[in-house]
Amino acid sequence: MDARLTDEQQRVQETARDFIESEGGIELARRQLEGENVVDDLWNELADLDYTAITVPLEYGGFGEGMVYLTALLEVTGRYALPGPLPETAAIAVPLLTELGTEDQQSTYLPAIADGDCRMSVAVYDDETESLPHAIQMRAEPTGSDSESAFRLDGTKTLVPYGDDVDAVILAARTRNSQGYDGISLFVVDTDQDGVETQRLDSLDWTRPMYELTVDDLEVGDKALLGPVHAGGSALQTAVDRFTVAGTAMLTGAADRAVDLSVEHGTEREQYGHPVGRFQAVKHRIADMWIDMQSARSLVYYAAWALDNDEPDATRAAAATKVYAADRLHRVFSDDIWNHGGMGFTWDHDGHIYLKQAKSWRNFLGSPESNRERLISARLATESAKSPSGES
Amino acid sequence: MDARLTDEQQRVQETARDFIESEGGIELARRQLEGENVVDDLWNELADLDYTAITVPLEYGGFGEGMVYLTALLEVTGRYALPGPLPETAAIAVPLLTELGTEDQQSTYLPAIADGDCRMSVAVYDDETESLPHAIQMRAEPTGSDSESAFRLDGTKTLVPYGDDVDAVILAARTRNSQGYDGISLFVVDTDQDGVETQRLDSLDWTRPMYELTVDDLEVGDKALLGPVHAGGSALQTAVDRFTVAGTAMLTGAADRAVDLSVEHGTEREQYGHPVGRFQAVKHRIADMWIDMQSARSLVYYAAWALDNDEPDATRAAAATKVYAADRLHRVFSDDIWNHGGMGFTWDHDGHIYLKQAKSWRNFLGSPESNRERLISARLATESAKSPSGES
Amino acid sequence: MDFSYTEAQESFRHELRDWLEENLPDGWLENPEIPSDREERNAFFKEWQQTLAADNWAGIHWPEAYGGRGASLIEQTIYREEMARVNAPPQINLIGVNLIGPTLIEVGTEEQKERFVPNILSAEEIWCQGYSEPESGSDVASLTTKAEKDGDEWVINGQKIWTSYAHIADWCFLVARTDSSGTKHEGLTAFLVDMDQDGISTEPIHQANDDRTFNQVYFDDAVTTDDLVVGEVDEGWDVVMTLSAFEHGMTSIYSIEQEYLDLLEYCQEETRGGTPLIEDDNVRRQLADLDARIQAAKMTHYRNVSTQMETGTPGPEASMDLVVSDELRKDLLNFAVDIKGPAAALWDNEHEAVDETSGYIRSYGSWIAAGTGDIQRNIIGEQVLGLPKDIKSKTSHRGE
Amino acid sequence: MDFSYTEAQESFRHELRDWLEENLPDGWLENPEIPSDREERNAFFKEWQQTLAADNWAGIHWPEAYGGRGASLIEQTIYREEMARVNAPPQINLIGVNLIGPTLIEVGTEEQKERFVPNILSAEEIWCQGYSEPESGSDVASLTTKAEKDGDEWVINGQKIWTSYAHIADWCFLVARTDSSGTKHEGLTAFLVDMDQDGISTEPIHQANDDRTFNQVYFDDAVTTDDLVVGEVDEGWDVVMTLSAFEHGMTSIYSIEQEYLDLLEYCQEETRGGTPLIEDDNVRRQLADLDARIQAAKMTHYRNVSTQMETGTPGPEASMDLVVSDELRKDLLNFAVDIKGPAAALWDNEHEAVDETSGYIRSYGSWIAAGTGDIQRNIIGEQVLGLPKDIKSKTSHRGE
Repeated sequence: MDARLTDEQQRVQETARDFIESEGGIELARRQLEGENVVDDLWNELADLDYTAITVPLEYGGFGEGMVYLTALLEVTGRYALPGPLPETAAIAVPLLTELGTEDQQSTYLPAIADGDCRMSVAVYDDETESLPHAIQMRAEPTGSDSESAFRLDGTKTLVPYGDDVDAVILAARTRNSQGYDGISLFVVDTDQDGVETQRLDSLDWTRPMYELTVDDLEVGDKALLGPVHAGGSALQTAVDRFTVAGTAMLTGAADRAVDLSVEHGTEREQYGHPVGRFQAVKHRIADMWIDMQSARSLVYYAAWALDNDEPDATRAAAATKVYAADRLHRVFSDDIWNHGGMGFTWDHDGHIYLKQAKSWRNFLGSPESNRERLISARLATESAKSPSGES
Repeated sequence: MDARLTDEQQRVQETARDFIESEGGIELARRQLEGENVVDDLWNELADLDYTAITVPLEYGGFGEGMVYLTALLEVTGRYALPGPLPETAAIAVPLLTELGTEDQQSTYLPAIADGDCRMSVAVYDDETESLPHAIQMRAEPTGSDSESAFRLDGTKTLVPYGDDVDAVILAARTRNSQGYDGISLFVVDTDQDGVETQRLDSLDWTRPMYELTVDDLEVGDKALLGPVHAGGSALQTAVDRFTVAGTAMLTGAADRAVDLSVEHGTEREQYGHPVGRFQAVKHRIADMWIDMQSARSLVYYAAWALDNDEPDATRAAAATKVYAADRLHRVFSDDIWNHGGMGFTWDHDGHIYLKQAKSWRNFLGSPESNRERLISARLATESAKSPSGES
Repeated sequence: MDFSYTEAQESFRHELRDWLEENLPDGWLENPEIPSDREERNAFFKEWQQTLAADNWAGIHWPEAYGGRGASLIEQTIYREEMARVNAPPQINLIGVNLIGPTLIEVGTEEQKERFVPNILSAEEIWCQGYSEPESGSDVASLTTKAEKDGDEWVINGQKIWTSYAHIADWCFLVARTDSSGTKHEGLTAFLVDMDQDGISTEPIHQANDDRTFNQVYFDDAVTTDDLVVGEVDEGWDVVMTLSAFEHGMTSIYSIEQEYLDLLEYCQEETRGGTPLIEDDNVRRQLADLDARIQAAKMTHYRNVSTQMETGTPGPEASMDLVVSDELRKDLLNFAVDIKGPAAALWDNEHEAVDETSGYIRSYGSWIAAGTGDIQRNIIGEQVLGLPKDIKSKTSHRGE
Repeated sequence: MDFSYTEAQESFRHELRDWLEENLPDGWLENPEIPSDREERNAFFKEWQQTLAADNWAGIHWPEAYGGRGASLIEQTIYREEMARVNAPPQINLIGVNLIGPTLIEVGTEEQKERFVPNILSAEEIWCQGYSEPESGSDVASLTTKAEKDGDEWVINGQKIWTSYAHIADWCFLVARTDSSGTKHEGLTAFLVDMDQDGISTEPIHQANDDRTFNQVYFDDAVTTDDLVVGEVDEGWDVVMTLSAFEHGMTSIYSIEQEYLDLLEYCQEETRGGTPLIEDDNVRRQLADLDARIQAAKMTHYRNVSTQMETGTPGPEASMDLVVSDELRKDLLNFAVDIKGPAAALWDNEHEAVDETSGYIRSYGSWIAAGTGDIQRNIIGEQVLGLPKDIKSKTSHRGE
């Protein structure tokens, strides 16, 4: 057992950090939120550094690594609020394609993703006020003779991250009259085809733009169907677990920097003749920020490893990251703003970037409440599985 | 409008404080928890000071005052964790007798209470793990011809405060097959009669002993029935509201003293060459204790006044006292212990007396959860009552 | 103890309520819309303030002689409550009405009173307040902006920050250092400074909520004159204290309560999975907690007003107001954003009860503007409870 | 990163598990009962420790030469986990096994090692630790108990407090002041002191939970000898630091996790209004929160152990352990009492998952014994994050 990043994983982090800092660090996010689109150029560089290939299987030109490597990287990108659909592509799309894709689908998308030529996102919400799986309402009507070879998609998905910056989306639709996770099928939909249009929404976090994606009576063949018909719900849930851990990893990186910013301020800023970090109110608040950040990191490490190794408690571990982090990392960012006094509330201080990111992420693909329920159900299931097997 | 205690109400507090301090202050509670019974002697003195008569109507030798006067007094008794069934007698029994009692019942009990010759308590729980009204299960079987003139009570009530120190209890039983507040009837049961026995329980808060009270096939006539048959539930709920406010008042007084103890310690105790109250961690914690205590006090003032004046939001105001205070005053007592370091954890420091009292009170006659529900239901009812009447 | 209002107070309430119904901007109650264009917005606010002033509703606590109503504290409480109830537009000359006017009436010269006071309520001259500086933070007394005497003029150099309304203000109530030889509370002087001069420039601060309501103000050989000194030269700290006494009572609890009631309505109307939000256990629980906290804050405010009625100054409970109401608003808006569901990731307020998302970010501003809870807790600990002073407390801060 | 165990580690776990099954007191797994009589209880604990020691399970981290197993940190982790899983009885010579033994092995003289170490694991001699004093609080270095040299003896006068096991201890590891001329960290000396002498008396402290596990110890011309000085005279602070390094890793997270699992079982079995507690929304929510916090603490502990495996010392994350686990246990037990319903007003544990009510009160003791969260947060702020030192920090505290 070694619960830390390996030397190699740490090197991935160092390289990523050096690269992003050489590109301007959080200035990239700032350029994005001022209206520039930095995603295209940035993505090419990420691809040059092989980051887009991390989770792609070896046979498709990737590194065949899993969540452990990916979250190690995402901690660093999160530190700088780096724009781009990296978690969507690497934590959701690639594993889904790897697990469920036909050979044809895999060879179409995976090498392209590894090379940086294909970015992907997710289109699940038909209604931005509802939670999963209720928010999935779009129908995929079978149009072929065997009812599984062709479908017609019609409707508008909302809250599609980077909708206009990606080449394809994983789209969830219902192929049966159902409300739960049953009857959901997943599709890979190229966004550059006729009948697919995107429209920018005004997102809270301007570094991560959100789009509406309209499919207008789009006929898709079985090349688009990802995995078994009607039965995509369970794979979607696992994909959401991966995204949950990926998101917590990014926010942990952001929280790590928020602690650094507060420490720097507490050491340099003087008030009443003393550096403000000398006052216990500030000092202890920063200590608590650090504790929460380290705790979130510990949860991410284990959840990533558990997902990669199909551990029986992987679902619980993934849900725990959001249960723990949703309020606590939000508080870390709030407290960093507090520590900075008036300057904390300015556009120039990076605090608001992290705060908005944390708030946007909170209910996206799973609220803390739904993760609490997922956690405790998973816990009860593993405990009851344990009891009869003779373990006391 | 004047949201403060009147001069007269303040005088009541000063007199009570002087009296209790002259009797040893919290030493009275300490004698009680060491096993002595100080209730008998103390009650006589409380009666001499007319405290037992405060809520008794004028025509029965009392002062005809309500919750405002009573809570002003209870804040002081709570400050010293004063033993005795004062809230049970004055906040529950007297108003119930005044509102529902027959002339016979009133003249039997009320003058005796005013004079200090009768103490009362409440016997509602048949099951100490269940909440109201579910915890009320004892049947009162009609035995008379008209089914309302005589009843047979049989069973054991638990969590009866001061069960062995009182002359009568208000007992809740079911006269119908029901589960909710419907079908509950209230009885006044003298405890010194054959067929009634008490047995001491090991209470968490030793200053307020708890008893089981067994009624063994006891026949009671219509002199015992308090208020309408089957329909005692609503009066019981109002009585519980009064007790809720009375309890918060007592804990507010205790919290006031906990703040004082922490301030004293923070001023006198030195660590690392400074009085500990100089450190912001301690100072701010005490400031927060004070804020919570003052907030609880504000809620008590209004709720007491609203109950006395049958304000439409009286129920909400009463529930709000427990919703606010249950966790926050508990934290005040916890933090006082924390502030005192090792000494805080000793039997000699008064902190544990308050902490145990707060914990005992938390779920007794209404949990914070049930009060949240009561609060929000009441709020929704008053808001929907407002809207159609033309007020915008 | 008596929480009821007298008949006279009730009729004051109804007079105001009737007046509002008649005089609020057209359609305000149905759809309270403020022009988004900056110029138009300022004109809109100015007109609203003139409407208020015309019927003596702009500064009801002012003496009648100056266009007020000499309103009692209870009437002021009723006023705040009613204004919050209809979510009335804010007064653009808020600082002039609440702080500068009362201060001048109390410590200004006759000439200053005659010249300035009449133009405040009607917003003919808009005021800002030059206190904070980039390096002084909440330690106002440590300010370094200098005013040097030159004949009967004073020449001002330095920089102020967090100055609300500076970009539209006609006059500034400025505190500057006129003598650096003593302790930091000594040698300060209060001035009235004409904002319309070359020596003054303002620059809006880009805030976290993408708004720009605060400013930096640069004084570069700006001038004012001897007759515009308020109080005594080098005795400005006394004037600061006089003014800060008027800050009490500017409670936001009524608008918080109104936001809560709007949120309650929203929870009854909005559904999730076909069920109204209000039927969700967790939503109910959190609403109940907020409700209790709001009631506690409101009743504490009442107690405080009652004390002030008797003694002239608010009780120590007043120190609680900022800590409690800022944290309450932040938690309320935080919750309001959370219950939007995934739509919390959007700025738009289609799914909002009021204006949660931007209000939520904005709440960090007022939370910090109040000097942060740390300072309030120091004040409570040291001044109310008498705990030993911090290492810093040889120096000082606002309110000390 | 790898959270799995090697085969050797798994077989270590199974060896221990099998041993426990065979050797735990009769009926322990079904009904873990500890004698309520004090004498009987001590005998029970002593016997248990001897059972452990007989098969080298008492101090597995000790060198094999001294009756340990030279266990790796991972094995120690497995050991703690397994002991918590069966809720094994505590070791009565906990302080000797975890602190005094390892310290003597590291810095004791050969004579001291020979004389004392062999009697520790088997609890033949029970140890206590004389650090805290009534006036020193968490500032251990400010202690004033004096030891004065008299020939080859030392005469000790003073008072210690919060001394666990003092009433049954045979020996005390005492730190006393031997020179008052320097700073407070100078002039301290560590002694081994025979508790069986007239000059020493102990008095139990009556605790808030009505228990008496801590003591005051009075030294009134107590004596010890030159050969029982540990380390150098006047250099006791170094010995204190050596010993305190062994305090790390005494995590309580495994027993907290076990209490949580017991609570989970309770919530599945207990009903309210006919419905199992586990089906209550609020109960589920709170359990989920506790679950996530426990996992976070446990995984942080793993990281910490991993760092220590490599570097020999725990990472800075170790400072978190006390803050996090004490608050976690307090919240867990608080919740466990709350869900008892009105029965929370009773001491009896008929309705309890484990022993919540008294555990809940007791948790305040360990919370405070850890030196309170304030000091841990100072350590994190100053030593881990490098924030400016407090006014006090010219002085010192344990762990500094």
